[in-house]
Amino acid sequence: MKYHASFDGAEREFEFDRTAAGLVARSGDQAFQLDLSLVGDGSTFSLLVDGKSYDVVAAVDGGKVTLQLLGERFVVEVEDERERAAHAVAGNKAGGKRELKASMPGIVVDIKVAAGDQVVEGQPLVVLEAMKMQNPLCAESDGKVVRVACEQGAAVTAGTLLVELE
Amino acid sequence: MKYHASFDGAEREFEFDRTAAGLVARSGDQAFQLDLSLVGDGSTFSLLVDGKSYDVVAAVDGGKVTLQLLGERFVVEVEDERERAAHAVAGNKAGGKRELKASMPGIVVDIKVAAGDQVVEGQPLVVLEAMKMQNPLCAESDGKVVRVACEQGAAVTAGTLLVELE
Amino acid sequence: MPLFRRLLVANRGEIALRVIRTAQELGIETVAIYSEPDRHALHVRRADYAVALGGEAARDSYLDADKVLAAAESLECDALHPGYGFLSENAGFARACAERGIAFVGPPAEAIKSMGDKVEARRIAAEAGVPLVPGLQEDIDAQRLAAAAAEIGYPVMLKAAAGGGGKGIRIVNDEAGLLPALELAQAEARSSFGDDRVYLEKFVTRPRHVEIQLMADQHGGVVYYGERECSVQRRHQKLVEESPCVALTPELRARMGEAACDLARAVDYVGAGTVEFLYSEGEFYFLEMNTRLQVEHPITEVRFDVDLVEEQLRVAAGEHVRPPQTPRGHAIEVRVNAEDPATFFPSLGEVTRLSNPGGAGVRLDSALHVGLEVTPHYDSMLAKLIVHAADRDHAIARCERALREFRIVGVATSMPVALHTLRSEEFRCGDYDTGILERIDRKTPVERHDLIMMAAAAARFLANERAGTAAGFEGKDRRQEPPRWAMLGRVERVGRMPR
Amino acid sequence: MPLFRRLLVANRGEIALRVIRTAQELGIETVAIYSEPDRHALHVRRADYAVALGGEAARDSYLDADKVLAAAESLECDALHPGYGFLSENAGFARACAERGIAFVGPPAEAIKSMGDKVEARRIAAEAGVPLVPGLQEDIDAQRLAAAAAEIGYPVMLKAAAGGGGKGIRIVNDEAGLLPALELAQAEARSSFGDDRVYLEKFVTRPRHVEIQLMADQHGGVVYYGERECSVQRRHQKLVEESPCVALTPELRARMGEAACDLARAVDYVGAGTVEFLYSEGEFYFLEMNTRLQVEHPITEVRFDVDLVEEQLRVAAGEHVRPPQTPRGHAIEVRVNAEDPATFFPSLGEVTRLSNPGGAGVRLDSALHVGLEVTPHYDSMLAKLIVHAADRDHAIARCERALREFRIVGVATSMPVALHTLRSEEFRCGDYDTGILERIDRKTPVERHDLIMMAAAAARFLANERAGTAAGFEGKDRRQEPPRWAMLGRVERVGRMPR
Repeated sequence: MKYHASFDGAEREFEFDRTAAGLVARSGDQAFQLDLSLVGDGSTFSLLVDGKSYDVVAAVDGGKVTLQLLGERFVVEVEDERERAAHAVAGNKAGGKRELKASMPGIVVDIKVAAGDQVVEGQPLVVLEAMKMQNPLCAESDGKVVRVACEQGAAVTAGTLLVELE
Repeated sequence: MKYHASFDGAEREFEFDRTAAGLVARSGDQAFQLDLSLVGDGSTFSLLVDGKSYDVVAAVDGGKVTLQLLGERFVVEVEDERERAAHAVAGNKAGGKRELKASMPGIVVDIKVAAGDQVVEGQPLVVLEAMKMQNPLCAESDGKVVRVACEQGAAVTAGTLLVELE
Repeated sequence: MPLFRRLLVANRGEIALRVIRTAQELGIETVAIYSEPDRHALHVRRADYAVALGGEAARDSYLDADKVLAAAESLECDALHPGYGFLSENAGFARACAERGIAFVGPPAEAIKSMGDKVEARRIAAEAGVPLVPGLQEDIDAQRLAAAAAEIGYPVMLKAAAGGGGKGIRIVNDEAGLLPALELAQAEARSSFGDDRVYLEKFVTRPRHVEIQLMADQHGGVVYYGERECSVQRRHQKLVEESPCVALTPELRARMGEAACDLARAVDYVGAGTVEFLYSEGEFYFLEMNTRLQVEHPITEVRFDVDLVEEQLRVAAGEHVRPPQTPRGHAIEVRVNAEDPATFFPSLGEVTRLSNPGGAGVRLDSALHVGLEVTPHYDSMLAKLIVHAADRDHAIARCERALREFRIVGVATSMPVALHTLRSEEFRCGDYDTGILERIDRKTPVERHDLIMMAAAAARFLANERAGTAAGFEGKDRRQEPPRWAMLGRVERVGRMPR
Repeated sequence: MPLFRRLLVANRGEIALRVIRTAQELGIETVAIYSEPDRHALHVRRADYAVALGGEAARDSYLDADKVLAAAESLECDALHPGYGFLSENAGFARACAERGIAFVGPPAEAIKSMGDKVEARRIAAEAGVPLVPGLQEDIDAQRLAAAAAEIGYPVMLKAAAGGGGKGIRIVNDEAGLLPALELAQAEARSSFGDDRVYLEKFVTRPRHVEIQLMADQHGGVVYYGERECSVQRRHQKLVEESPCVALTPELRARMGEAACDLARAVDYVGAGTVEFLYSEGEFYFLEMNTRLQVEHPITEVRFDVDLVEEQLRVAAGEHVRPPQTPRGHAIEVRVNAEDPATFFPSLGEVTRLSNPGGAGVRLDSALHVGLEVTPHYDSMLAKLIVHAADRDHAIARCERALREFRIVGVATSMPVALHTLRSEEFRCGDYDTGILERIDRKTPVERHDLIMMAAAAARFLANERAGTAAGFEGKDRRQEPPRWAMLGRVERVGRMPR
């Protein structure tokens, strides 16, 4: 099984082989000698790559892998061959409407756009207050506001539709 | 359901009632107002008794409850009504042969008795070495050695029969 | 004889636990209070007594003075520690405690009130001879403004009196720009706030946030325990603090410390307090006084070998302050907040695994436990990591090491941001200011990409192996454990064969 | 420039992690070695590199000098830290390191050899003027014996030269008993050991075990860091250590320290070493010298604000010793062993939950992690809890507090024994000796019975509620979680609704 990983604009494909000499990871024309072992706590594994040691905490949620590694946190998309094939087909059908949803429970303290506005990627659309902090929610790409689905002062739960875009 | 607890020679019976005012524990003519709540880690519960707070780690293995409480460790036998009734019947049938088994994996470094010996409670029968320590295994009650089932120098696993008594 | 018989700890989270620990060590009984979501919280489980307040939001629980006072009275507490936040700087609450004969472990109500009013605080500070940011607050006209600006020296700032949060501020670099800027600032202030009053203040370049920790007793004694540097901030939220501040000379430190003590004496202060200063280019200016224990107090404790909560309790019980010991080494604190380190959004969820840092020079003040639900009701701070070492370089290295060891699974945390700060050249060289966090490069270096993606692919590979029945299966499948283990934790196996 | 480029840590468990931590803080790359059961061990996961040794038992892994040296050479290590135990006091191994150009972080082979031979060590100590337990070792006859006993003072002991472990010892209270006892002792020694040689030694009443920590450099410099009191022992296994020792005066402490340094100089010692003494009634007597880091070294570190592993690395790299700082406060260490606190049997199993102690003045040196399998292959020590406070009373209270906080689920530990010790009147007053553990009452007070039994009954009540579908169900049933969580830990939920 091949795994296709993408992170921060970079992409790699990995294939793992358990051989008599141990586990080998191949990526392009590179090969790494691995020793991979789950710790009994169920969320940590020890990774030895050509003798270098890494203590990895991983949470796998479908194709999204969240890592804790070297004190940092990385979210990496990883698809296996089958998922990649399935997504390639589905991807061609996508496009059109997009939605801004509340990424956390909170109170809508400011709405910065109205229906019909043109917005650019990164532009703040709604400000949500949670845990004493004001959190601007921004457009993920350029587009046009179709509908504002929330009111100022409203308490919303995570996942509530706030703004429809196209 | 009533629970019969015994510890260190003492015995108590407890009955728990969930009422509108909360949980009440009754023992003899005493009643305690309890607030009992499992922590999400699955092994700890918070116990409030008439406002006093206790942080309890408990492991329940059948009728044996091992507690960590106030920095100490207590092993308490707790039977519910049904178990108590069942054991009362079974108890009448007990008696006869007894066995000394290895309580841990280790090496038999000394055998202190031979077949036919009379032994008294607490008398060391076999010495087992484990983790650099010599651990004497003692008779649980007075009796007579029927058979020594192990050899000096033998490596044994936990549960291996060492001495048969009657 | 303990200092008090029974102490109500009017707070939650790490600071409640912090206070409980010292109180118990001093033989003082502790009473926790808790809101509904906090039934399992560590401060409830570790206190000797616990009283339910009901309610979820802070205003229905920890901020409800009547409920808190009722709890203190019902358990006959003779003292109350407010921690920080919540009711800690509420003068009325301090007075209510005193009226009920409960020793409030904090300053007298009058001192809280004086320092809580920012205008009043500035006035008292000025009278006490504490330096303020030079400026002209009143009777602004063009001539007076020009004279004042010339005296202060450019650049200067024009600020809207009714403003706040950075709005209505104009920076002026020379005299030619002054009058045009005044007109614009007044117009802006009028349209923004309906109030065209503006004032002049020196533009403090590259300011550092430096604060003095002091302790005062009921007999007029005041001591201070050096300073803390708190310039690593995001939206006025401190993230990394250190002590000492590398910018101070012993002479400056002494002047700041004396100024802080003078201010405390001016308001008949009692207890622990912190005087915050802006520091820039050899000068310091009074910002405000916090009339309570500060979140970052432990970096002072580890350097001075002092337990500030113990000192608080001692002076609350009428004892004299004790002279601080000579400080040793360098200390750093990292606040661990439940937030996504990339977006800074709050991260909610349940803590499912926890692996604490340890070893030499590492202290963890935390109320984290497996099973903790991080909810939006309260502050997002989960823990404070404090390190202490012989010098600053070693403290930085130790802090990095401890951050790598500290693993929290279930919620994202701000720890990676702290790590980036510690690794930045600006922080390492020590010449930084309150803008440092915005300047730090937090991009992942390209040479790490291979490792990161391989580790992620390996995680999916392992998960797939684990899910299937493939050969080469590693680790143990918890789902196949005998159900009796699942009852209430695993039984301790004494002397059985390890599986 | 770091002191070394790459350090092989030739050990496992907490001490391997201890060394790795300091090395990383000093910018030295670390290499772990591991046996088969230790594949997941923290020292493997935290080191920069890891090399498999294969084997399970110590002799097939950590004690196999050839394997360890091969690992060091394969990764081109320029230094090796042996920790304690295993190969740390093996003179041949130290020599083999030196021959390969690997700096052995410990004394020269000759010093290890001299101090490892107990007869030779006594001889060198006597020559160096270090007090020994007074006695008569050679040329025993009735007359010489009587003269020697009179000089030493009664009571005295007659010991079989070939004896050990307390066998063949007779105590004599006065001169009248001496000759009859000699005859009996000789007869006993002959029948027990086939060797009738006996020797005379002073009977040291109520002995305390007190030891001096020293550090020596390659240039003849030797410093010492006060003493540690290690009298809380069971079968010569230390359980609770403290520093300072309450029995010593400053004058005695200085004499012991100087004696220890004299011994170090006599064998051209380099590195960290500990000289153990018996102390009784104002006198101290040389026992032995341990030529390595001691398990209990952290209580010295927290008082002297020193990192002894750093100092070891410095002197191994050729630096001079640095003068110790003035010690502060009081420190206590508790060893946490995997053993049943009632029977002292080893407790094996898997650590399934862990809750670490924290807060002010608490240090944990441990290689514990959830999922750790405690096996019979190695030492049973799981962790060391170290506390530091301003004075002894506060340190005892802090240690009790931390012991209550520290929760290990899956294996039984010796922590309750330490807690009983700390609570005992004998320990609290400070007037104790090496017999203290046998005298301590570890019975559960009757007034606790109700609480203990109620908590146990409540645990079964909760387990029953949880197992059934009864109303009033509390807590969450992990078995009903969606299976995807179970894959590799729970997903961090950023900004989702808490359940």
